[in-house]
Amino acid sequence: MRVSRRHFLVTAAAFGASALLAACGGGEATPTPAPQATPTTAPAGQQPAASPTQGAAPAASPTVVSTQPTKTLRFGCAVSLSGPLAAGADVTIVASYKLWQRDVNEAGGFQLSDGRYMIDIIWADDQSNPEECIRQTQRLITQEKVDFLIPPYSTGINHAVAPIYHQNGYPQAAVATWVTAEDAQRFPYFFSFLGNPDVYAVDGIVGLLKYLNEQGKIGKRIAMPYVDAEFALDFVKPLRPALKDAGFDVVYDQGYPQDVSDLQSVVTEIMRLEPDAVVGITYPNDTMLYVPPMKVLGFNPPVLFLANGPNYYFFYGTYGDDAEGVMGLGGIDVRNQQIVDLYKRFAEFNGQEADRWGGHVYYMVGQVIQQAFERVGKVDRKAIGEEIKNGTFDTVMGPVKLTNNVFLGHWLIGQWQRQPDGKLEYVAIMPRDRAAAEPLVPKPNWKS
Amino acid sequence: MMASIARTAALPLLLLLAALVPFSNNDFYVALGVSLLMYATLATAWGVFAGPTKYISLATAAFFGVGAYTVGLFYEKIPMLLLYPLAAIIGAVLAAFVGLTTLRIQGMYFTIFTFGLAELIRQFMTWYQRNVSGSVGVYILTDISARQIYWSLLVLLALTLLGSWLLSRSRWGLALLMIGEDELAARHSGVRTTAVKVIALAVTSAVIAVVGAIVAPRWTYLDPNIAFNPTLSFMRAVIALLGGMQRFWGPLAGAIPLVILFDQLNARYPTSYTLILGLLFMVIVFVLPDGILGLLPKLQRLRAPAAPAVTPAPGAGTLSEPVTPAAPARQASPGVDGTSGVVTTAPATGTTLLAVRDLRKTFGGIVAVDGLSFEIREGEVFGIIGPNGSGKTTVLNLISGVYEPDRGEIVFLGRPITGKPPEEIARLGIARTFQLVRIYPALTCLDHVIPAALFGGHARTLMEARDHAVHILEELGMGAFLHVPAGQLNFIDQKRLELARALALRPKLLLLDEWLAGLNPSEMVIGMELIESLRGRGMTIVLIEHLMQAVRRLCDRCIVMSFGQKIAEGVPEDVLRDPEVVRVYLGEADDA
Amino acid sequence: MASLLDALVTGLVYGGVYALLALGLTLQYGVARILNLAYGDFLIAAAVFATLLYQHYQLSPLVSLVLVAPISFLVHLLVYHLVFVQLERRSGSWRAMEASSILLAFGLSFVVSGAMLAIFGGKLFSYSYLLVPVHILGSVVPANRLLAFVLALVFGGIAYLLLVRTRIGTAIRAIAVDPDGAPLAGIDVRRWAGITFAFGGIICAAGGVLISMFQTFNVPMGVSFTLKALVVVIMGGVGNAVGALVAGLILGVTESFVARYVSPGLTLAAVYGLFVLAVLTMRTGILGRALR
Amino acid sequence: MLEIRELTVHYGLHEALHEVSIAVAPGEIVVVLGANGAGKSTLLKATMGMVRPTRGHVTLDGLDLTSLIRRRLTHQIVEQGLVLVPERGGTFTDLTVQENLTLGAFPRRARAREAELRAFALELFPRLKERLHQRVGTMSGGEQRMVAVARALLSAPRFLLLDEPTLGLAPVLAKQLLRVLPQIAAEGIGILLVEQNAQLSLSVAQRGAVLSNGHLVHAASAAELRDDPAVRAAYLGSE
Repeated sequence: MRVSRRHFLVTAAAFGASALLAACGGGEATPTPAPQATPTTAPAGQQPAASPTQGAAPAASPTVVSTQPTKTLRFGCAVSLSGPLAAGADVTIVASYKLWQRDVNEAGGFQLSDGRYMIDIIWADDQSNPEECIRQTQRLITQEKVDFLIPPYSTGINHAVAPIYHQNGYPQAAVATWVTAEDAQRFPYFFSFLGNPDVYAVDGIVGLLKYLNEQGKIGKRIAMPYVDAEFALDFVKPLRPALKDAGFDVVYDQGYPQDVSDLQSVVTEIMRLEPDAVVGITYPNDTMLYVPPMKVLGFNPPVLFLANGPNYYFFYGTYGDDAEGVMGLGGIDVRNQQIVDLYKRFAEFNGQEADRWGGHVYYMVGQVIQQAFERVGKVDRKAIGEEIKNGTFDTVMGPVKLTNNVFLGHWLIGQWQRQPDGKLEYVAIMPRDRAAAEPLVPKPNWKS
Repeated sequence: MMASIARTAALPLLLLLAALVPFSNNDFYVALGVSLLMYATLATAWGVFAGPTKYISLATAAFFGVGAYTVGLFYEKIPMLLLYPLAAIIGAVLAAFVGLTTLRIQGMYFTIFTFGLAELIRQFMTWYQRNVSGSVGVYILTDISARQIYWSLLVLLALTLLGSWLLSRSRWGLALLMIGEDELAARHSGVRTTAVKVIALAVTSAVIAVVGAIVAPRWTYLDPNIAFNPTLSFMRAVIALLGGMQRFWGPLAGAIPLVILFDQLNARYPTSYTLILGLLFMVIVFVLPDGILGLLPKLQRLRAPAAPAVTPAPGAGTLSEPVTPAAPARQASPGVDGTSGVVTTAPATGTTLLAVRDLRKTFGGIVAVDGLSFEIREGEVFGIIGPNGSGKTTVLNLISGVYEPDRGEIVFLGRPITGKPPEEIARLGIARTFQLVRIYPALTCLDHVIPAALFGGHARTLMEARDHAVHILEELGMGAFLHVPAGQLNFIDQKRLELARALALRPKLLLLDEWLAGLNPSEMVIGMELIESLRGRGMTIVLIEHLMQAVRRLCDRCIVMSFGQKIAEGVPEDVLRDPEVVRVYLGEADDA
Repeated sequence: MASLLDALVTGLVYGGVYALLALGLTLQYGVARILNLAYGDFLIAAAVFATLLYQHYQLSPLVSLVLVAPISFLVHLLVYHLVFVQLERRSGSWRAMEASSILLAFGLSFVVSGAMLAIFGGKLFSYSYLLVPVHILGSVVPANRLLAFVLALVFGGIAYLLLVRTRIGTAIRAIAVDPDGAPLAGIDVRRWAGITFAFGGIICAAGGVLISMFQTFNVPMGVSFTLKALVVVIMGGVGNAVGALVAGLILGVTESFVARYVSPGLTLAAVYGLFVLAVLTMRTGILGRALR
Repeated sequence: MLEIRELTVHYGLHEALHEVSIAVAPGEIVVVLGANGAGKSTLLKATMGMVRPTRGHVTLDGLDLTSLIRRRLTHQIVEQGLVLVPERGGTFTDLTVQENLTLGAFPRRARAREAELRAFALELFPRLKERLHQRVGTMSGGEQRMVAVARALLSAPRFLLLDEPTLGLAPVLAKQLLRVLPQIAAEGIGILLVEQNAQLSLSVAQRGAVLSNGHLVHAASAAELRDDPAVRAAYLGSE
């Protein structure tokens, strides 16, 4: 007994430490990379499009929870409520769909052919782990028998569950992932409403730099630090040649680890190179690490673009007026009253401001789903998938239609700019034809 | 007997039942089964190594990730069936490398170290992959179904369990247990601890890598955060621990209820899941400190027959009935029994068995042994005496290979053994006991002696070693305690057990480090008679003692040490009269 | 040359965070003998506290620092007596409880982070305070990082002086050496180990408040802070305040040099590599096990 | 007067100590003999509240310590003046001799006499004087034992409990150590000594007792015990 306890100690110690590992390994939220190869995941002999559910009941009627006039449609969502991906999932999927659920229910729910249906969402935590998500998704399908699924967060997990969605005949209307042409071919109802990285890199970033260069506002020297994550590398791959083709000179091209804790050394090196534009391909965590050393060292490049990070409201919340002129992905059209209202509602409902890249997109997907349901009139997931694939929907972003399972009508780049009310807002500046404002270049000096 | 048959049959039956799950046609059960099997296999593999050795590795994620990446990088070029062995080999090679560099670190340091190592591998892999291929993620697009993965895992689990079961009955299992209980004592029993540990780690890591390889296609997409997810290292440790790590059934007993519990909790309370889990966990620690199987102490170890109730051992000195030493040991006449492992050469031939020349050893500036030389002749009992801290035990540790001398030479049977590791020296025929008894309270007497018989290189099979061990224990009068856990023995019997373990090596030289210390006078008589009987059979013995009556009675010659140096040498009567010895060691007239 | 000095100075200052992180844990683990796996979660709790006060009441984190220290002290004292002492009572000895205490601390970590997760979810917290350049030896560093560095030195100094120069400090070190033997010297182990644990809690909370000034964080990140601290603690020698300080600063300098002269992509690999190397070569940490 | 009355200790179902009663007067040395496992250490540990007795009482100069013992408040028992030097222990190996002595005077009641007791202890063990700044862990076994006894003395004990102080010591050191005991007793400190070395310990003690399987089977003056044939056979060796 005595000895076994002593040894147990070591064991326990170890185990305890392992516990720590639970969350730490993951790194940051991963909203993306693009697939390449294509064999199908469906078991041989099973028709890709045919799903057990559909086969059995092509027009399965919605779950009727009570005999009272209110009927309920059950949505399931297995998403990262804990673990490293929780930060990203929380402010986007969780917050947006909760708002959407409330709005829909307050407006009387979905109008299907046999009446109105309230929306219920059954949440599950995938703990930022694909295996867990697969199991939770399968539980939602077979045990909870949900009517529809809301896809999870991150490229990795979305791709892990794609075969499950597909085999069970559930359309996967995802946002936080890329969907390639191969994906779309293999999984006909796997959609991405986020766009694709080439468009952001080439039309967005390079387009903006060319535009500014043509106006004579910046020179040709570009510094491109990036975070070692698949999401960032998906941008870097098309960006590097595109910058070269456009005649830009990439003077700094280095990656750093995801869980880096400071960037003063990187910023010092970039400052020494005196670039005209700093184009950081970043995640939220490291985005936040650029401003302090830049401010402290007094380094204020004419263009400061940090990919994924400035779009979060807490960037403004943290740096206040210093955020002015900082660019990143996404952006909103402040002239569009619907969107402005949406963001206001979001903040009131969730007690926090929405992400200025994805906030309206998740809500828009909700609208797309509702319209697809209502057009089909019943829970026929194949028909709904078909409708999402081909239909055109009227949303907060205007008319929405997918191209090869991908929505491309995004605002690509936003910039914190001062609004008439004196506050800053993250306004869309790219693409130029749909932009809400002129880019503010050179970036104003750091305050104080 | 029935119970044992039931236990033996239970597992194959369970596995068979498990194999039928996919026919339920409920994908959720398959998914739950995959999680269950995955964790059960990982926990079992982990338990095979960590259970007996207590080396808690957190590098699971690294091996798992390596296995997964093997599939991710090569599945288009190499047939799937070849990938599993490939993953196993890569995992094993990596583990062997890790083992060779790290296994000398113990306890918490090893644990945190393996964590650091896993992180290092992840960081480096990420950086390398980005520089080589420009991306860190990999798509794995195969047509392997969940059911196939389920069955593959089931087969792997069955193999792992079978391996674990076979191992626990083999010499390797014994060696691992000994390493966990007391690594140094294991080495002195001739166990090549480094090789055993490295191989065990490599094999279990290979299993982990194969789990990674099997599961990878299920995830379709891999990036370092997924493949090297540290949660995995942690989960399987939790499962094995809560199940009861040192028991064969522990990992299974942990995996089945816990995976289901986690799943149900998650399903019911997705937002307060972590909180509830934490509270539950704290309650479990308070209520079930020894794991789930701690509830069933009788299932403790399948391998060992249940220990008989503690019987007060004979030889416990009580006043009412003064003890007469147990007879059998002393009466076994030398050489009568041909199967006896004890060397039976004629006493004191006078040839040099061990020579120590100009030995010196310092510990950070403190000179423990300085310029020491002496020779031990075959068949004699040689005493080393001296004040505490004079370097006696250091000498023993130098001879038995615990330390390497800074200078000087040790020659055994004409061959230099300086700097050889303890296990090699033990195999050459030098056995020892320890100043403070080093036994494994949970293991039976037989389990203590069998490995020495096995690893000393004399017994070829477990049965042979067992017979030999039984024989020696009986000779030492411990025949009644073969299956008694050593922790239940009284002190003199623990000492006897240590001696039996040393003798099982069939040593040519026996080193006894204060073997008589702590015995009361009547026990000491038994002890001294035992030593005399060994000498009677021609065993050469080195004795470190403080008890002058023992030195006088037993030793043919002795040396006296003071501050690391030899200050006297000769027959005990002369040496103990030496004024210098009296001054530094005995103090006044010896009346002890 | 100038850039070499710059790398050194910024590395040292940024290493202050590592040192501060590790100081509290090394006291709790090395001296109070509790491997507090909930360390990072308590740290996050303090950070959230400071952030909310700053965001809602514009309360300076320096004020929060003063507020949070006694609160954290009390909370840790309470946790110690309500959880760990009960376990010791049941186990019968401090040595026997060590194993279970780690499991318990692990559960506690889940409870603390789970409670925060239920309230705040995974959302990110961030604000910026004291982001003012300070010039030292030709290098420029932000004042908030410098504050963390100075605080690490101050706490490290206090811990060192208390432990080595006072009778109670000696008693606390005796508890670290032999908790079961300490009562024989008339030392009330529960009381003093509890106070040491709670003192570690103060440092933990201070670390949380400081980190909140310059780092974006969320609830699930607690574990990674625990782990980072643990790596530094092991490197510096368990229970060794000065060792934790030195190891923390060394890691900071390593990161800074690797980022500047090798590749920023290898900074963390270098940190873990250094750790692995340190453990392999010096099994008792840079300055050894003892509390000197 | 230290009075132990009918002390009984169980480890699980096993009875380690059965209704043992012993009294020690100030300035008296009492030795307890017995085989390994007879319950000698258990007796001392139970008296200090390090293990919880099932039954029995301990009083110190009329003050009942039983409730402190049952709550295992060892440090408060030390504060009352009952001090134990455990087997092979009693020092903090990572600390210096000086620090160990300082800790000896940790109990509040000992602080007033710290300087006096320190001088007394160093007088008894002059060897420690030269080694005040050495780490105890680096010292030899005999020196460590001296530190342990010296440390206990600095706690200003009224009664000192010693658990096998000579275990593993060279004869010269064992004698040195035990011969210090009468000097300590001369200061009015009562000593309860547990020993394996019967001959040596009976030579310094006034009274002795014999424990066997947890039972006190003999109690007599030291001289009587030395002459008792049964004791001789079991504990004094046959030489």
